[in-house]
Amino acid sequence: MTPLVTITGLDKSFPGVQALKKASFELLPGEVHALMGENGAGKSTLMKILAGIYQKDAGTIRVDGASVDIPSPRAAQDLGISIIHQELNLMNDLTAAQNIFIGREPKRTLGLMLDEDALNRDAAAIFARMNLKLDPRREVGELTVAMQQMVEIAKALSFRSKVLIMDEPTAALNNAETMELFRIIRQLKAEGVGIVYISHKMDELKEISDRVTVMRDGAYVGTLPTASTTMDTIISMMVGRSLTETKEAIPDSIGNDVVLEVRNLRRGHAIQDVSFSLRKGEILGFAGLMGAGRTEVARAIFGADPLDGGEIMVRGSTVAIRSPRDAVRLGIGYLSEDRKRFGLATGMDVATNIVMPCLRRFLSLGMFLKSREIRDTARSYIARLKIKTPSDSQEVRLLSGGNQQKIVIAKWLTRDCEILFFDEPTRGIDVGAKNEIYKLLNTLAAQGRAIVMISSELPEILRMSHRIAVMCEGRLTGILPGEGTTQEDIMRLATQRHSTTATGSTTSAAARELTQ
Amino acid sequence: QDIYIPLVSKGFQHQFWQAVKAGAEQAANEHNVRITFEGPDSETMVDKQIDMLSAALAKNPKALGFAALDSQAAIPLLRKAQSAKIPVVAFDSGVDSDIPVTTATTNNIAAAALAADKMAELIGGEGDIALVVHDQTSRTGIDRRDGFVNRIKEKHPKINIVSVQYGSGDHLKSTEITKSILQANPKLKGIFGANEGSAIGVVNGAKEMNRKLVIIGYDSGKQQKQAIQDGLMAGAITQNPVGIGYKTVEAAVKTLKGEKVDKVIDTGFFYYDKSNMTDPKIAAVLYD
Amino acid sequence: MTTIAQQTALAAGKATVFSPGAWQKILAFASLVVLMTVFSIASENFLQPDNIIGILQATAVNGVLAVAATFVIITGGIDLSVGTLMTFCAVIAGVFLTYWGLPMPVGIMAAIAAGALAGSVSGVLIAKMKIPPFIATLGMMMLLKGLALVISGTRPIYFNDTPNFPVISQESLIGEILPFLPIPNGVLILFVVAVASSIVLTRTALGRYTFALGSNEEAVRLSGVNTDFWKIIVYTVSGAICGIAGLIIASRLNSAQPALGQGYELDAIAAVVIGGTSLSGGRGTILGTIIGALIISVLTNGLRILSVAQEWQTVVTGIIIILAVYADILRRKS
Amino acid sequence: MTTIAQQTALAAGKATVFSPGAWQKILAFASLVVLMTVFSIASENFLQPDNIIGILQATAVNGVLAVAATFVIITGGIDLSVGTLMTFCAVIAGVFLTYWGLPMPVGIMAAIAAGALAGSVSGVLIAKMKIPPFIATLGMMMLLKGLALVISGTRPIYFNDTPNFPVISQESLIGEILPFLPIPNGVLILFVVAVASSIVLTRTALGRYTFALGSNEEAVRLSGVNTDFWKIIVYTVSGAICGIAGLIIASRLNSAQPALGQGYELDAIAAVVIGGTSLSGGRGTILGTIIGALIISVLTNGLRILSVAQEWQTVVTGIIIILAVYADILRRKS
Ligand SMILES: Nc1ncnc2c1ncn2[C@@H]1O[C@H](COP(=O)(O)OP(=O)(O)OP(=O)(O)O)[C@@H](O)[C@H]1O
Ligand SMILES: Nc1ncnc2c1ncn2[C@@H]1O[C@H](COP(=O)(O)OP(=O)(O)OP(=O)(O)O)[C@@H](O)[C@H]1O
Ligand SMILES: [Mg+2]
Ligand SMILES: [Mg+2]
Repeated sequence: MTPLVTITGLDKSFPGVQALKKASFELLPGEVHALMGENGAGKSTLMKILAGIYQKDAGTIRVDGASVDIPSPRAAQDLGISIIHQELNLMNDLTAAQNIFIGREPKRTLGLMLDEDALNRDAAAIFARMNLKLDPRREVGELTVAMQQMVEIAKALSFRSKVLIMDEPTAALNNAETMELFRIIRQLKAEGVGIVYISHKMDELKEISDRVTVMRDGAYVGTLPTASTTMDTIISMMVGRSLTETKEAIPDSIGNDVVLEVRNLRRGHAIQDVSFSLRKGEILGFAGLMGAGRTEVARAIFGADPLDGGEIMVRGSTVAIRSPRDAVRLGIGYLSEDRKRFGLATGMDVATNIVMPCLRRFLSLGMFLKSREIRDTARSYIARLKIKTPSDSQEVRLLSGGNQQKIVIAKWLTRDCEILFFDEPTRGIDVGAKNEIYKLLNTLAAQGRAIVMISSELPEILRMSHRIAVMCEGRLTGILPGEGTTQEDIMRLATQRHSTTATGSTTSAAARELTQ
Repeated sequence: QDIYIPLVSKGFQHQFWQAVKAGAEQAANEHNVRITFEGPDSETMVDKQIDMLSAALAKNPKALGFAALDSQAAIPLLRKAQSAKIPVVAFDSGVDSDIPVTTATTNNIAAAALAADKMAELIGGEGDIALVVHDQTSRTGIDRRDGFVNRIKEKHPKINIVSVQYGSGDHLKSTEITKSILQANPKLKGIFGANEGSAIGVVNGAKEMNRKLVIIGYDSGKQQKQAIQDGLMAGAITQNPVGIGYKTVEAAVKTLKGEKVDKVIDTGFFYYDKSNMTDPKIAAVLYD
Repeated sequence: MTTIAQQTALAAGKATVFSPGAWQKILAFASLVVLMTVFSIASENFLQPDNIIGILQATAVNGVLAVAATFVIITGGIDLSVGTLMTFCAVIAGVFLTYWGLPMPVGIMAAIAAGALAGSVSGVLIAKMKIPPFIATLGMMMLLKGLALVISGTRPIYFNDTPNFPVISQESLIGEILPFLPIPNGVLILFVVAVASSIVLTRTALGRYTFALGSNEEAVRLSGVNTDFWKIIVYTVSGAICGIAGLIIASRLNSAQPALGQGYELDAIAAVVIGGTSLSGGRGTILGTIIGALIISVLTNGLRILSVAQEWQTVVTGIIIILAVYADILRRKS
Repeated sequence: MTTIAQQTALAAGKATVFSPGAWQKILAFASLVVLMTVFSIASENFLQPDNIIGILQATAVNGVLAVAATFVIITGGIDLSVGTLMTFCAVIAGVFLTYWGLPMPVGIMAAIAAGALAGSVSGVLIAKMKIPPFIATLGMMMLLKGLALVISGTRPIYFNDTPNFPVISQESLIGEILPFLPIPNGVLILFVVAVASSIVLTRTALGRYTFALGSNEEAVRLSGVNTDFWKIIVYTVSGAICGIAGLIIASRLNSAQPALGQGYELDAIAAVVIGGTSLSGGRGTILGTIIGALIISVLTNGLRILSVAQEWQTVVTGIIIILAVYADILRRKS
């Protein structure tokens, strides 16, 4: 069988970084080939070269055995290669359907007028194939990150390519959508499409991939069949050593002071009567399906969005939080799930971003920046979180996705808040770094910080949480203990729909599918 | 030997200034000197004119022609010219200083007053009139407005000035202004347009509103002459822009030759209408 | 679920030219209605048919220029050259008709072609040479201003040899058919240009790419669309529309005035932004732009009719423009 | 690895005011050097000390306005009111000094305070009322233009009762100490304003927030920063700097000219953009702005010195501005 794609000896450097060093890769028809590596290993860069977005410095790319040049995204499309980007690349002001078919709009009337009906019909058909409930006429800017990701996937599917590159497609997705995606992947695979699958969620590998290629520092490490390889082997190939995963014993924090208490929080449909409390030294996991309202709750408490009603008490006294500034002053920090939009000034350098929430601390005479201290602080976090960057003055937009995420974390660590909301903190972060972040969270909790961790990865929730709050359709449907809770327990609460009043069978079916 | 005389004027694009330029060029040809002619885009740009004057002085001119937008602002540079022994000839409106050897000018105030008298005569000494002026703050704008308004107040008490509006000499803007004035004043008898663009705007506005009224313009130009010919405009004041330009250069050349020139060269102004337009004396001071 | 229905209604409103959604939008521009009401009460002369037609006619030039600017602004660009480009095209018409004595249709085509050409030059500077739109069009503004003066010999060009020329904007085709509605042709042209542009923006590929470019150019490029090409087309179309504005103003003044035009870009851009189009690109409507242009004309006309002193006119205009936009922001919030 | 060293050097250059990196940057603006060389060769009058001082003096007002606009543009905003605000402040100085006969320092403080106040009003409109900067400052431009006329009674106010007033921009403090360097005080003020602004932008919290607002305002807000407050401060500082420009121009003309000012915003913004500051915010330098302002002055002056016909001056200026920016784009690419 001729490989669909063969890449050999690919080099690529950016100012200050050699992203790829003699990288190679091979993709067969009808296979799902996982591409693994730490953050900044060069996975996205390799795939962007294949998709015509970057130009290679050296090396060869063969498609169907013939050596090719891929000077533009169009050229890649013509070769039958399409890509789902790691970072969302959508036109927010356009509708979902318009985004999917941009550049390939169906026409009518002498080929002049757009056929909007056909456009929406075609998009609806793709959504139907994906079992996705989404009006193709919705403006993309109004959708949640997860929905936007689904639109990206729909767009890639619409090309009907023979090579489909998926760069962390599930980073923003929940189990339900992930399962749906896998179903589609299997279908495509059966049609002979070759799929490159990049992910940092290790458990997905076993489930979906046939072979794994591991990269480290821009170079090729090896290719192995997934079925016959253990996770530990892959991880040690990635990070150059083996990692041990252990769930730490849950500390007894029942006697600790309550630092944050929320009562009857309300806002429209998104938040309905949410009450919970958070203790010193506790990690409270927030689980739920996509759109359950976890982000909304966090943003509302943080003062980013206005509230209709409810009471927030910090350290026992009722407080009015009208803006993020009020929240930060009360010692509350919030790491957004959408780093590009809400987390980072991507055009500014690493150091500036890291000290942004506490610039005040780095001022002399209340005005002048203490640049040396800023740089020292930034460097200490770069070292501590192993952020891969040429220097602290590199612009954040030039870093790999995972490293950008680490900068958001560093930002709030410098601020040293007593109450921290982590919204999908490990989104797009590699296994090694994930472990580091878990350790960090545990250390923070041990130091007496109170942490809310919103996550869509159930294993992560189960591993980290001292208690688990579950949301569904804007309501808090229950709080479970960290010890002894199973994925099924969580899913039961997460699907306790108000509207459909849980007709037992559908709920449990959904739960079964979601937990696998 | 090359004698270079820059003229720094108040404007450049308007037909009035183009006519001044033409006169200056004519004199330059006759006396075999080289001139340049420059002016800012609008008569409010006092500092831009100062920069032009400064650049003109940097070119080591033999003499200088200058129409000041604000005479005070230019005094330091004029002093510099004086100490470099560069004679300065003021033109259009004068420079309030004894530095210029002479001033080639017409009296805008008296000219506008003549327009006021003509207006009074044509509307029968009473009724509502209005003014469309090109600029609220520039010397020419103020002089023409005040010359007209004061004369009406002094000599024609039964005439009521209902509105004075400013249109930057922009034809289109002046048209719209005229239309709103006419709309607001159904009994309006006459409008004075204080420069070419304003006058044409008044004619256009009256035409578009289909209103008969006495229009008195200022300056000339093809369209204004046509309007007078067609009876749309009663008449207009003209200065002698070509003469101003000509006399400015001529005075500069004379001074350079050591000849004495009068302190003021009055280039005069005229009221022209259908009856005297073809009079050679008048035709000579009109431009297209 | 109700929200999806609402969304659909909204999307539908956006996609059609004068659907009920669009009418709702007109009403939504309360500022215009409020302004007109206030002026009608303050002066009986305001609501006269003559004056309303005068206001419409005064909107024609700025309206067409604003439509041209809308295209560019939706792509996230800006066009400072609309005013002087208009003048340049008027001068070109003058050269063809008066200096060379060619027939009127040739002059009209020449003016529009000159506009398209100049627009495409801006487009190439911006798309290919990556010069920021502000600078590229600032340069073009100066270039065209100078060229208009050079070509015309710094003299107005009159259209006396083309007796039909004033018909373009002054006479009334509608008035001939419906004598009680003597809307001048200039206004008719504005209407046609607006409707055509609205269709282009909402129903054609060009329109789609115009919005897409302003929304996320990189994403469009990564989708395999030739963004440079479409950007050039947008500027070309915008330039051609400026050519139409040049014809309207030349016909109205029965002359090409080479010195006029600078400063008109600000009014045009203001109309676009008052009409709700965002300067950062990606959203905007022609209907909004027209309403923006009308707000400016009504305001100017009303204050003049009330004989407010000119310096106060400026003050009041500044305040009302801010209030009008603020009212719109409040409305959209609620 | 060498590239990393370069990166660091560059970053260091960014952070210091006149470090070697900065000098490198001046040289990098080849356009200015090329322009000056060409003009020096073309005319012996160009490089005369008097003319160079004339160029610097012509840069003073636009340079200070451009510095004011730089602050706002780095936040991703735009300020159309700089020119009329300058005039407004000049008129305020006139009222204090001539109409009320107060001592000169009071007049100076009043002008700067008036600028800061007007700037803060723009800031509030933009930050609190969420009015787009284009509209807010367009409204302010008109408002201030009208107010300047109203307050002054549409007449220039002369400073004849304040004999020292011309000292502000005309005489030369440097020339008194170093007689061979008679740089007028206006230019000295520009230098001081530029250095101070550069320090504010690169070394203070205000500067950091200015850049951050332009880079991603929402992310800054979610970092707990009071973005509204800082935005208002930026506009206030910008307004105060316009007040300084007002004093320079009033002193140069020894009068407050109430009708002057409109159109100056375009020159100021052009200087900023030519200097490499992006209109979409987040990046820019004061040094670039000053070089941009110098390019404009040198070009204007050089073409005048060469006695190029005025209509052609406009054409050439347009072309060279585009080329200068293009050269800079090419340089940065390589
Ligand atoms: N445009 C760019 N300019 C400069 N450096 C870049 C650019 N794009 C990527 N890099 C650098 O190249 C390296 C590889 O980045 P890449 O995005 O390919 O990593 P990745 O393996 O996809 O990581 P992640 O898992 O975090 O997404 C990183 O060090 C990154 O900082
Ligand atoms: N920008 C937005 N515009 C409109 N609706 C929104 C927006 N953001 C969220 N929503 C809606 O608010 C509800 C809660 O969404 P939220 O993002 O808080 O969910 P979540 O539990 O954090 O899920 P996830 O982050 O996994 O998608 C959903 O119904 C979602 O559609
Ligand atoms: Mg990546
Ligand atoms: Mg969320």
